[in-house]
Amino acid sequence: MKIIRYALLTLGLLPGLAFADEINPADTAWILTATALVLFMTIPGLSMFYAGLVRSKNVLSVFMQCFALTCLMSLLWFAFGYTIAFGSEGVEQGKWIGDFGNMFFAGMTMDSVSGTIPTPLFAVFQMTFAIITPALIVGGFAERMRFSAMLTFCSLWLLVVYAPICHWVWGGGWLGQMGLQDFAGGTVVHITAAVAALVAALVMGNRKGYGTVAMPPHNLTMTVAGAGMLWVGWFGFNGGSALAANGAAAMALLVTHLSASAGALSWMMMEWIKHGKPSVLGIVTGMVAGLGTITPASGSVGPAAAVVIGFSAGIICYYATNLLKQKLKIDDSLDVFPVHGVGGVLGTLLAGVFCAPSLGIFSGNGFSEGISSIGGQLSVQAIGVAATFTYTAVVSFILLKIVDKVIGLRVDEDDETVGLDLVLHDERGYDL
Amino acid sequence: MKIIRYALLTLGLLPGLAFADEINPADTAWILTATALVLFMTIPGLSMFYAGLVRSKNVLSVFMQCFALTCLMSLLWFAFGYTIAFGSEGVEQGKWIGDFGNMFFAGMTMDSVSGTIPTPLFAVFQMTFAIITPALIVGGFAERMRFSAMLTFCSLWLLVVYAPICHWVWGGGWLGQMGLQDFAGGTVVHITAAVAALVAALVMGNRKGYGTVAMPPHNLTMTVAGAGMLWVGWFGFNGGSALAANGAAAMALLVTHLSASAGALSWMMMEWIKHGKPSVLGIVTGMVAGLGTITPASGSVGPAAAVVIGFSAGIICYYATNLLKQKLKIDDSLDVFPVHGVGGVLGTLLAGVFCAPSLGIFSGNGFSEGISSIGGQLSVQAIGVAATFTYTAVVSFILLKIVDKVIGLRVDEDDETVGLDLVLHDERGYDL
Amino acid sequence: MKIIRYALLTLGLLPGLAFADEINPADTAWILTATALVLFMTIPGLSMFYAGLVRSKNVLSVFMQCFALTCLMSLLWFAFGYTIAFGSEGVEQGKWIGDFGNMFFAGMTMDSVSGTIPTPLFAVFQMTFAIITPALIVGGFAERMRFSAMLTFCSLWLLVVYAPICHWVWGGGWLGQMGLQDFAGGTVVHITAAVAALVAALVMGNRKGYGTVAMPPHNLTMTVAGAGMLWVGWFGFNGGSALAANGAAAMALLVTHLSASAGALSWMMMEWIKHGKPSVLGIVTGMVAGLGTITPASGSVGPAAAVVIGFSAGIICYYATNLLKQKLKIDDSLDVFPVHGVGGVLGTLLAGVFCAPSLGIFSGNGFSEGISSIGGQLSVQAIGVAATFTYTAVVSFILLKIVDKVIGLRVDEDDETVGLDLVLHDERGYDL
Amino acid sequence: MKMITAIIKPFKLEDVRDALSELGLSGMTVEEVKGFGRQKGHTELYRGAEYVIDFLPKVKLQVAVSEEQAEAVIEAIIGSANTGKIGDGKIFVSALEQVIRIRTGETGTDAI
Amino acid sequence: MKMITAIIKPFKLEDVRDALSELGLSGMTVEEVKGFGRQKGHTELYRGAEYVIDFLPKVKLQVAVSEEQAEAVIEAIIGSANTGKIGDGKIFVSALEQVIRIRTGETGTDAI
Amino acid sequence: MKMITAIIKPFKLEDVRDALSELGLSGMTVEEVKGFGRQKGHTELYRGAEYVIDFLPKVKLQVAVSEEQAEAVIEAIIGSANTGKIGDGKIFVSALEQVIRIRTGETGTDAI
Ligand SMILES: Nc1ncnc2c1ncn2[C@@H]1O[C@H](COP(=O)(O)OP(=O)(O)O)[C@@H](O)[C@H]1O
Ligand SMILES: Nc1ncnc2c1ncn2[C@@H]1O[C@H](COP(=O)(O)OP(=O)(O)O)[C@@H](O)[C@H]1O
Ligand SMILES: Nc1ncnc2c1ncn2[C@@H]1O[C@H](COP(=O)(O)OP(=O)(O)O)[C@@H](O)[C@H]1O
Repeated sequence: MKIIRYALLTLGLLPGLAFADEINPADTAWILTATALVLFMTIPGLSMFYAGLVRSKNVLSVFMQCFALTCLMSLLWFAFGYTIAFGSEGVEQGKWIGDFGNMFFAGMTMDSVSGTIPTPLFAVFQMTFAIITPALIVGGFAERMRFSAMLTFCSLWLLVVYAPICHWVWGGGWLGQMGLQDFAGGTVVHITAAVAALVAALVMGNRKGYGTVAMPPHNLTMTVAGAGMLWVGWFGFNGGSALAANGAAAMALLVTHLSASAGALSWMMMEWIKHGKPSVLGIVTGMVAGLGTITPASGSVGPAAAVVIGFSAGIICYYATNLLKQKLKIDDSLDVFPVHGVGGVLGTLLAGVFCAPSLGIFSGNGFSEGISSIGGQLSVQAIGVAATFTYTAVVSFILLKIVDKVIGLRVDEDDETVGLDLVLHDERGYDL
Repeated sequence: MKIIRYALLTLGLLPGLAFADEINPADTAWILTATALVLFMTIPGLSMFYAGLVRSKNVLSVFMQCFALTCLMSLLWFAFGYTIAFGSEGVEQGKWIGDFGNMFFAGMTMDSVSGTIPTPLFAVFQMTFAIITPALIVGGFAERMRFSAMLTFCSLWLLVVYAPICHWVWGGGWLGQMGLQDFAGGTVVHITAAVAALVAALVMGNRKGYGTVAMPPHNLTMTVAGAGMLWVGWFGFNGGSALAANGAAAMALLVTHLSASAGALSWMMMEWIKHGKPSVLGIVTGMVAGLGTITPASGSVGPAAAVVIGFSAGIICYYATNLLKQKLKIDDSLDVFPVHGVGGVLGTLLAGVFCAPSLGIFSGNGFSEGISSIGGQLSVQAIGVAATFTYTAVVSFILLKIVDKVIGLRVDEDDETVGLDLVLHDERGYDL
Repeated sequence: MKIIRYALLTLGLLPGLAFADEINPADTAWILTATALVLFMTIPGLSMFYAGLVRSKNVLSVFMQCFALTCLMSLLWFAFGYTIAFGSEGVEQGKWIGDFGNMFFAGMTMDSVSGTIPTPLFAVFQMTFAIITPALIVGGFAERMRFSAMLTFCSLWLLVVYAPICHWVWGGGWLGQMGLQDFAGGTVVHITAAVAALVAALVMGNRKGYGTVAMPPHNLTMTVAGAGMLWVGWFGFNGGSALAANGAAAMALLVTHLSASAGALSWMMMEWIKHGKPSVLGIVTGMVAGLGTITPASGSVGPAAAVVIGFSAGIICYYATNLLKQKLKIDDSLDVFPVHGVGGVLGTLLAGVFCAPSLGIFSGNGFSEGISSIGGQLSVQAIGVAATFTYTAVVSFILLKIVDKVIGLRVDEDDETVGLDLVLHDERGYDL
Repeated sequence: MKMITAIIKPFKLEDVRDALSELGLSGMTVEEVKGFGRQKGHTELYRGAEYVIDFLPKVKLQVAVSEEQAEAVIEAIIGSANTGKIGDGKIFVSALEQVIRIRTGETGTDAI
Repeated sequence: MKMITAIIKPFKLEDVRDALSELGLSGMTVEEVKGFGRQKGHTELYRGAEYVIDFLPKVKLQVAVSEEQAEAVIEAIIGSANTGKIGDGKIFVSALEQVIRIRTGETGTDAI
Repeated sequence: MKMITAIIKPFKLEDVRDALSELGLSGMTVEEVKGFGRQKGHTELYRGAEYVIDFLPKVKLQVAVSEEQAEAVIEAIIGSANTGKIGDGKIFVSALEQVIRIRTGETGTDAI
């Protein structure tokens, strides 16, 4: 099925050309559900996961950022994003961006079909991906960014970074054509978001007092509840990326679950060894690492490989987090880059290994069309990683600089001390 | 599909007469899911949304009200409500109420079929609507109503207000026959609940200290988490109302999402303009306004119209809230009427406009059978609004007066000061 | 369908022998969803439900236990558990345990089929059951167990208690063959977990200060939010146990909902009568009792019987809880045994009564093959209860004693005073 | 100077503050405390475990005043915090040797 | 009159309260505070960021007593709050010039 | 002995603690309080209901010191808590008749 999907992409058939004029109700039922699950990942999932990690005085600002992004990205996707990424029916899709025939979903009716599901469903399912990707970036600039600057940056970013890259990989563009295996968004989602977060952290600078003042999470119960929601929602993210209710969806869900479990446990193990005690924040962070890492590979690999992928994700992302924080002293406040970025790179590469059909119990679902060796697939995967990483880094940097000039990225020092909730939103999170 | 559905209703076929004797497993799969999603809206969704808005001393009372209503309304629906609303198979349904053949689900087996899904599934899906509607009313009388009075009032209300109106619109009754387009409950759910909440607020009077003492929400993180759950669950509410996994469900889900986004952003915009800062509570309230308003229209309109509907919902409900609170000084404590009531009216009317098939990009899915102009459809919609509004207002008022005489609606002043959690339930929400 | 399922089990066909070589996409869609729902029950559902009930200083330890179990049980299920319970395709399943052909899911590909769904899906759906069962035990030893001891005990327990019993009932083993009706886990899940919790509570002893120091729940809002999630997730648990999107799933969902409602209300009623006030904790506990009790019966009974089952569950579990706490003074800290254990026994027995096809409105779906009377069915049910109860009690006791010798079950007194969050995990739940 | 410390019922805080404002006193420091005393607490019930909770939420209010103001402040607090029911609370008066305003370094009554 | 203020370990509150009750003292006011002192705090680790948390949760208990009772109360607190381990806390004694019961206006030891 | 009580801005706590440590003082007790004073509060808006919140979060810090240390401690607090903006807070000094260390029973300056 994944193979069918890649084939479709390669042929620029999805959804450019509907290859069936009838929907499959069962596939529709599952993607309706998956759409709900992916939205659930962002609100309340991710917003709780993130909000619990900041200080009490900024808790609402994080919720506000995630929530406002959910709304604004949706309307932008509707207006321009979708058509940039996927274009419109019956139009041959180019290498770089989609045609503009579906602005404001103009060409879409209740009866339009994409693959085996209604086009409006495909559009809203993809919309939930266009929501969570910018929302992930929030972790990089938490506790110090101006709300208006945040909205502006993310809006531009959706249209000039996310949507084109989405086209490259899933919309019939050059990376998909080349045979890049990225089932659910290692490049499109995790690398783009994480690189943007890192660049934002560098451009904006560290939070006031970072490294000297303690900034412990204000509510880990919220974070761990959100983590559970992320895990559950991820079933829709990866399982739904099969775009059908079939064995591929089932296998994607299974490998997703196993990788999450393995990532959580290996991170826990690292803390136990290095620090003497395992922590709740550690185990859920390992889970996210496992999930992010399996994402690109979830259509390519089998269960035993998923355990290996998750396990290595937990360890590698653990070291990456410590490196960034302790050595490089970069205030990527909620560790978006070491978890999602490193995980996204790792998973995209490992997909190229474990898709191989002849690794015994570690075998996967095969190479992309025209590729016949791990080396061959790996080099395509590496190109995918390099291209999305570089493009995102450069363009995000430019956008941030522009927004900084025009609006100003950061609140002033005193406001940062008081906290964003009161300063930007005239509200407090708790009045218990 | 919506048209099919209205046709079925018009013919009194749904579920009075099963028109197919075989279930469609894909439709079944989706409605099983949708049922879970709609329950999720009430518990934990709405209960968290509401509970975060009250003062800490009443937080559990709100949870308790939502939870107890969930249970009690379910049993009443099982015993009488369902049959009042939908009657039983093979019986011609009357204009006003259903026949009593399905009391205690007597005529229902595993093999009964309604439309393309099992009858038990149709019954429990509808049950979740019969749960959330009374639960919405809780916002009107929060922080001061006696628990026993609340249970009594809502029980009576379910049977004499909700169930009959449900029959009028969805059970083969007069409004459905007339061609009222109310896909998921603008009249049946939102207008009835909101009018009841307003009447309850007026009959019971304001909370002690209202207008002089500050009554800020005690936990906005809980409210915004609940808001996210409401949004996700609403996909089941509106998408599930297609009663099938098809293009209509997909389009309903898409327009629901767009309207929520637009409503949230326009409310945020209003606050930013009028107050200088956008708030988390504002954006989530706008979301609810957008969702409530699209509800009746979600089977009638296309994506561009949904954005218009959502956008106007955010603005109009914003003004309505300020009017009620600042000018009229009515303590509809959690703003049920200005959000759900005004939104429900607005959406029901706009459904009559944007269902029109010839509005270019704003076109919808067509008028009801026998209607051929916006004017014609609008007058049916207006009758639907007026009838459900008036009936609910009058009967709710009478019920409240009766319950007040027999049990007493309000706790006494000292108890209100101490808080309902301790006084009514011998518990405290937090002991951190 | 249930009958088909029991037949399949009896014949050792599920999933030992695939009886169809094609998947049903609609069934697949529903079980994909159900899998997400059951995971949702544990994280965040159960973990929040439990975590809210302990004292603030132990809140994270409970989350940590539930989360780590989720991960570790998944990997163990993948490695050994699944094959112990269900064996591998094409192998005749024995009475006691499955064959070892599916270790590390070795024999499983994207195209494997079990019944009408992909085998990987069946495996991960069952995995979520293997997660929640040990997680339920956490309530028995909360606030005092060492984390390492907990992981060790639960790992052993999964493999030597849960997996074999799962085989007996669902994997083609002797209890299934005998005709035991346990649709979703009255014996397999609730009795095993609850008995283990009780034994653990007895072996470990009461919490320091139990009975003299007040140990009220630290955050009932968390508990009631988690309760709502449990209810919603339970639709996947029981409804998904039909393994298909059909009338049986629909009926299972409906009876589950009704029993939860009735159980909640009858517990509330008991408190109202005995204590003068109903409580939030009471109503949600009654809900869990209603859900646990209907679980084994959810494929056997009709709606009216479900109300009776739920109603009696609320009352009987209420008395059981008081007995354990007030008379026997056993510190089964979160009342796992009186709710899940008593409920599991009750439900398994009542399934044997209300499956009877000739009880008028209380009729169910019939006896198991070869059984023709309530007496006959009841004796099979009683054997199922007795066998799983006794086996679990004995083996859990032995395992606990071993772990106590090797690792030590309890933290020391001072650490218990400080709280497990700081002592075991170097974290605090709240820093508001 | 005197430090006047009052333990009052939480919902009376607004009234007391207003009463003190009328005296021209705008500065004070407030804490949430738990009070034990003659006023009875309440019972909480959690699944059959009944706990008698003796402590009651109270508000502790501290105002530094000059000697001359002390009497009036005490009167104002009594007048505004009194409900006539048990548990209305207490006022404690103690001597203050020095008051300093951190911002300016002013001392004594100037600093209040 | 004296105001006796004790900083104690939180889990000792029940014992201290019981000890005071035995002296016939039922009134007191309690707050949650954070203590810094010789007792070492703990380390918290959040994704590689290690924080040393020096403050410790303590309970502050205040009892107004008559001169005569003071000594006994101090003894009772020492007796019941002592664990012999570092961090058991302190007792501070200061003079109270006046005590007033808000409900009745009673003053002095009658008001305690 | 003196009890020195300072009401300061919460984010200044670290600085003050460091300043006191430099004087060799490691013990103190800290509470979260709400302050009313000249410093203006803020407005909160909830769905059209605007509330003016006058109280501000402050930290109350108490240190028992010997007579000799008092002056230095006061200086240290002023030096470290001062931002020059309104709302920096106050220091209150009062007499302490006795201090007792619960663990050892030591009294007076030995107990501090
Ligand atoms: N001896 C005392 N020392 C300190 N605080 C006290 C004392 N007695 C009472 N209080 C405080 O005053 C509050 C009210 O006292 P209580 O005896 O309940 O009623 P009343 O103020 O009417 O005498 C208590 O809750 C407690 O906070
Ligand atoms: N000089 C002081 N002023 C005010 N409070 C103090 C002082 N020294 C200690 N404390 C309080 O007493 C508590 C216990 O002190 P610590 O030095 O840890 O142990 P010990 O009581 O055994 O001497 C501290 O946590 C703090 O709350
Ligand atoms: N008379 C007083 N009694 C007790 N506390 C006071 C008094 N006046 C001010 N405070 C406390 O000091 C804090 C700062 O006072 P404020 O008047 O805002 O500024 P400043 O300290 O610059 O004079 C207040 O928030 C309050 O906590």
